[in-house]
Amino acid sequence: MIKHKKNFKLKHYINYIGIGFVTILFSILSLTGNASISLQFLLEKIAISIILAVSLGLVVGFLGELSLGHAGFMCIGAYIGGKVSAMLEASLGCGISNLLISLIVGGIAAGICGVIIGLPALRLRGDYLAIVTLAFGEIVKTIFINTSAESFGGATGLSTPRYNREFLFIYAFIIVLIMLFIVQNLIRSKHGRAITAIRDSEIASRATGINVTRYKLLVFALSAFFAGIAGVLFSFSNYRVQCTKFDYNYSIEILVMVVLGGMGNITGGIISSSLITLLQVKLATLLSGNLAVLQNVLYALILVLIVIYNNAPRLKGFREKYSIKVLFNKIFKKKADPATVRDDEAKWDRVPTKINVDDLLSMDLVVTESVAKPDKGGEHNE
Amino acid sequence: MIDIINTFINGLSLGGIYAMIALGYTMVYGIAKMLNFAHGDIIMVGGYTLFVAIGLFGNPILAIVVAIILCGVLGVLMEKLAYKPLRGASPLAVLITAIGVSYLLQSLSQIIFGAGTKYVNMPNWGSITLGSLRIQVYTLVTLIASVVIMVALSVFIKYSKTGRAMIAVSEDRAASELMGINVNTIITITFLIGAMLAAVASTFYLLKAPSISPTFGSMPGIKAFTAAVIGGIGSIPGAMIGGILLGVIEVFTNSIPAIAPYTDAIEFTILIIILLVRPTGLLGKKRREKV
Amino acid sequence: MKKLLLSFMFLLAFVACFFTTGCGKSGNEIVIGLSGPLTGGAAVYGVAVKNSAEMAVEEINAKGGINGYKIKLIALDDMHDATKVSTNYASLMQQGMQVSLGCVTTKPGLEFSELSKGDNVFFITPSATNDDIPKYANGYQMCFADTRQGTFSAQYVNSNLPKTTKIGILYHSGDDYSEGIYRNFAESIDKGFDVKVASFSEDDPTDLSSQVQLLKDCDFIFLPIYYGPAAIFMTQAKDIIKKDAVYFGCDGLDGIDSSIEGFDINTIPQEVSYLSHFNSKATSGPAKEYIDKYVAKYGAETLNQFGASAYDCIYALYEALKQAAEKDPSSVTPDVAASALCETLKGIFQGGFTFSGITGTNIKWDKDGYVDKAAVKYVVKEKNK
Amino acid sequence: MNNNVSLPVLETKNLGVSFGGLKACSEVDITINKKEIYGLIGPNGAGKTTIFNLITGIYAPTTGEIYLCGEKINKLSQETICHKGVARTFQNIRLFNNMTVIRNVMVGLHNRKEFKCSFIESALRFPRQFKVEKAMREKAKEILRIFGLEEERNNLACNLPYGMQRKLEIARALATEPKLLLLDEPAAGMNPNETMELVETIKKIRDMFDITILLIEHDLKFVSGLCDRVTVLNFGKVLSTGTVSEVLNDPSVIEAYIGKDDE
Repeated sequence: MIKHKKNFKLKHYINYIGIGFVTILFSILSLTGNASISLQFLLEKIAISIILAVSLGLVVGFLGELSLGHAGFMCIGAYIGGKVSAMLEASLGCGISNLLISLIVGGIAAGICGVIIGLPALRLRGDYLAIVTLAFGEIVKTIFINTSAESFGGATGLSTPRYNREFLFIYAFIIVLIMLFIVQNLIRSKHGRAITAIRDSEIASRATGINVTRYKLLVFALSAFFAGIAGVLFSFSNYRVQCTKFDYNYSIEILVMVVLGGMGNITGGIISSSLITLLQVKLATLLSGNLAVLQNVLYALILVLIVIYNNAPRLKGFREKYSIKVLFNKIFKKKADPATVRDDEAKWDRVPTKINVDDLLSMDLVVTESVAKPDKGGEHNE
Repeated sequence: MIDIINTFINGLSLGGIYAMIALGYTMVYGIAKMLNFAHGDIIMVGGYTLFVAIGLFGNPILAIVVAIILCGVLGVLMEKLAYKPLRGASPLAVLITAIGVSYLLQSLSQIIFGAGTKYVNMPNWGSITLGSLRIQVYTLVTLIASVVIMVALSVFIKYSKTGRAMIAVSEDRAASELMGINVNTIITITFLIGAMLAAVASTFYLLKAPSISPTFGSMPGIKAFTAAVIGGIGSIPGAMIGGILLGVIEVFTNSIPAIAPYTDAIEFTILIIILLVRPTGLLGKKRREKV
Repeated sequence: MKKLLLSFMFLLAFVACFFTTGCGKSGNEIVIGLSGPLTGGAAVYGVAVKNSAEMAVEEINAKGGINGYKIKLIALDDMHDATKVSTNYASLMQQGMQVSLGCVTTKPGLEFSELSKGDNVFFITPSATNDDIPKYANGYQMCFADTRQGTFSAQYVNSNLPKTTKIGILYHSGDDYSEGIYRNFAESIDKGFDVKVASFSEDDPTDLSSQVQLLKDCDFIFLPIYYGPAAIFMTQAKDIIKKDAVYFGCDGLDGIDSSIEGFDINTIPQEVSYLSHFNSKATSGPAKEYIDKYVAKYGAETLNQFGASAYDCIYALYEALKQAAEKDPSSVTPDVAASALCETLKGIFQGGFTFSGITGTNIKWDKDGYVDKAAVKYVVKEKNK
Repeated sequence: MNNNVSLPVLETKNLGVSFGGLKACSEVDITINKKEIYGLIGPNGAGKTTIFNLITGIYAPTTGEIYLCGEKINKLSQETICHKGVARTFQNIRLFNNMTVIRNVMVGLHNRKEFKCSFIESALRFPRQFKVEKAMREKAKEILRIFGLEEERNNLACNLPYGMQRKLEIARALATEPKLLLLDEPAAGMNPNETMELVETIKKIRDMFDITILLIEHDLKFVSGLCDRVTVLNFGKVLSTGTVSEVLNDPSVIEAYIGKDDE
């Protein structure tokens, strides 16, 4: 890898550096006994959110399919992984080996379900797929809630061992790093290119020889696998896995993180998932007593305002004048030329956020028959 | 046998309500090209309005009218304030805003009305007996009213100028704009109708089970969305069929104790099966991408 | 660009958050922590508990507090979501929680009982009824545990009803409280009864007509559910279920006549009764005083046994701490660690401590932390003649 | 021209497809030999694009067979047909708009044997990943150079002018190493200069890559300057086949196509 050193760009490694810095900083704080419990809990949650947001980002941002059932995969991971860890607790205790085995089993179980839910994705698009994923999540939830108390705990949830909180968040962040390594390399490679090509035009990618079936299943499986991993971490960070948590509202919450971070933008996903988690925890712990009702109002208002500010076509001029990027460029005297994406290699982790309206949410391609339609710019016969 | 008929009638009336909400979803979807996740919460607002209005006026009919108007206004306001600024932006951005609006409505209603359940004193019409068959009057009313509303809506869309403009906008927004249709007005009208239908649905809900809480609308919202998709989202007769199908299935699974806890799972499994067989729903247009 | 913008906005919020958390433990108050659903679907229970606890704390502070120290109650919102408990708990600990009311609802409560075990924080929950809540030595319940409610109800049925009675049960599947009671009830009633079971799975059911159809021939209908769904069931069943049937519930049914604004129990022709520790229609005694105070302060809408139980929890803690302070004043101060206070309180609760409040008199706790008090059958409404 | 005795690159026999009751095309027999540039002309709605869709596997034919170098391909998936050596462009351009020019071409290179790199190797960043990536980039630049697009390689595809987008689409198709290249109205929307340039480019790539080309075009000047043979379609049926001048003198063609041409 030495020969690539000349191409070293900070941008390539910003995610690793950021997460790595956070991990090391807080690990030191925690191991020297300076991290408060709430900080440790918060970091666990943030790590889980990051894994969820990045893995859902694979499906929504890179493959361009809308999934509203991500919590369902997490649920499977949490239950299967939690069950495994509970069974292993007697022989292995709640240590690193237990954690690893549970992570792998839970992740694979969720990954298999990812393939199963990826199958309809081959036939369905847009909202139809969205509702199937939503339905999948609800089905998983209903099945687990009705299990017997001995198998998966039923209504009161599955009792799982909790990992030592001083270490769990460190492992969680290491998993985040591993996941980023895999996801970013994949997206950067020819396979990632194929996936984004499918998003941009499925028909053209088929015609170019891309095996769309394979890649769709792959992305669904990988995304579900990581969601399952997040679920297993969740089971280790709670004493009980209760499936009421994994309803469609939670899936939507993950989707919010992905969308606010910018579709197909891994760094954005990491930032928005951390900040949303932080915001929620802070709102819940700060607004005690009678003020608690305000937290949802605040959260909802922040959400709506950010989305409108970031996306409203009318505010475009304003955004271009006053956004932080412009400010940043002014300070560092960088030229910003939106037409040219300079240095293709540097942009591997970020594909533009605009996904065609019809590709993602609707299927407007009303076609009567396959006969040719009037030429674009050609001669006009009749 | 009598039980089965009874259950079936109950299912039809629940289905009628689902259909009415699904109509709102499907129209907004077809015309504004967005999933209005806050639609379920309009039902909730309608419920609270009825609660307040019945308390104020005592007259249920007047209260229903007030609720319909208020929900219509809310629908339009929602569209103007939260969705219109995003016209032309990515539909996912609009989806997120809709979710935000939904949270906002829920928490505002908790602030205003408190967390507790409210009970709306809807008129009780009792039941009628046909042989050994006993049917609640509200069931019949719901059934008949929903059929009437659906027919009226279909006629409106098919024959009125506005209705045809709606079809045009849903087929091709840019082209209809060029043809002189005011797309903004059409979208506003769509939201108005959708919200008013939600208010009607809320009335029927309350006739059935007269209690409301801030989260009252979320599950019916999701169920109606499911119904709209089963029928083929964007299709008005599809929403009706989807709604009624879902209602009947729900009531039947609930009436068999062994599978009742799995009601949601069964409904959603049926949805998945239907979509796998017919990828665009029962009555959705089969679309082939043009190459 | 978007992400930077976004991060900027969030960072502002973030920084603001950190500035305001800096408060930590302030001054000389004994801190009682509580986590409950103050928003969302289960908010009515959390709000009732928070209001009542607040009311009790204010009264105690007006009387001069405990051992000369005022009490401070911190109630955080967990939205009935167990995953929010860990951060809430940590935040409470940071704010100096010394003793706790635990969680209002069971699901978060289970998480709370595990978390508090590590730090040995004493808690007495007003309303988390699951049997596992007082699993560890530091956990106590003021309400009846699920199994007990189920068996009490079954005993009542076994000893009071003729074997020819057709029994119906409507429970909320997927809800730990309802399922817990239902299972114990179903196991404990005599085999001779003809039992029909119906269930619903939504938290806020909107239509129970098929369940009504299923249970329409029953004479005695057991409703181990909360009053919200129960009111819907009763309304829908009004003309279908026999007029002389009996609806019988557990403490969740308490509030059916008072807490639903607009609902008139007298429009229901059947008899409605429940087994509980608190009667929200009490016409005399301390319960009546509590009801009057509560209604005057917060309105009747959130008046239910959850609140009453929370009110008693605070007073029980007050009495216990007072006893402890009499023995050793230095053991009850704002500086005492939660763990030390827990040992003190455990000593008192296990040492023959009895308490009389609005949810019962001579309340005792057994060695497992389960409450021992009388369950009384309250008839909310007699059947129409 | 027909002195090559080896198998024809493309042969369709009695090819037809109907949608519902509508016959989009029927009884189409076309034979294209190696290194031929073959034109498909006909009025709008004649079924030209439908034939492209049939060859590339987007539609399954109702009747008839398609052979590619003697191998039957009409039951295969689009991807497999592409792997067998058929690449195409689209009438309404379908580029990967959110990707840069060079990446569009690199997607075309995806399935080439020399750029094989498994999923695991990519995800875990094995050395081969870098080697392959670099080689792909070089190869893509090489292809872009032929079309004069090398300078634009880091632009987003959607930001290119129309003519360049058409060229890029051809470049992407070429990158898949096809035996047969299908061009759907490659000159549509181009000015006369660009069109002449395109004629040269197409001839150049035919010789350079040793491929056979089948194209749809309306511009008869373009067709006569480029195509060795043409087939005229009308209402989904073959009217006439032969060299351009032969076909243009066919009375049925004059009546059906040229006679109605408003130009």
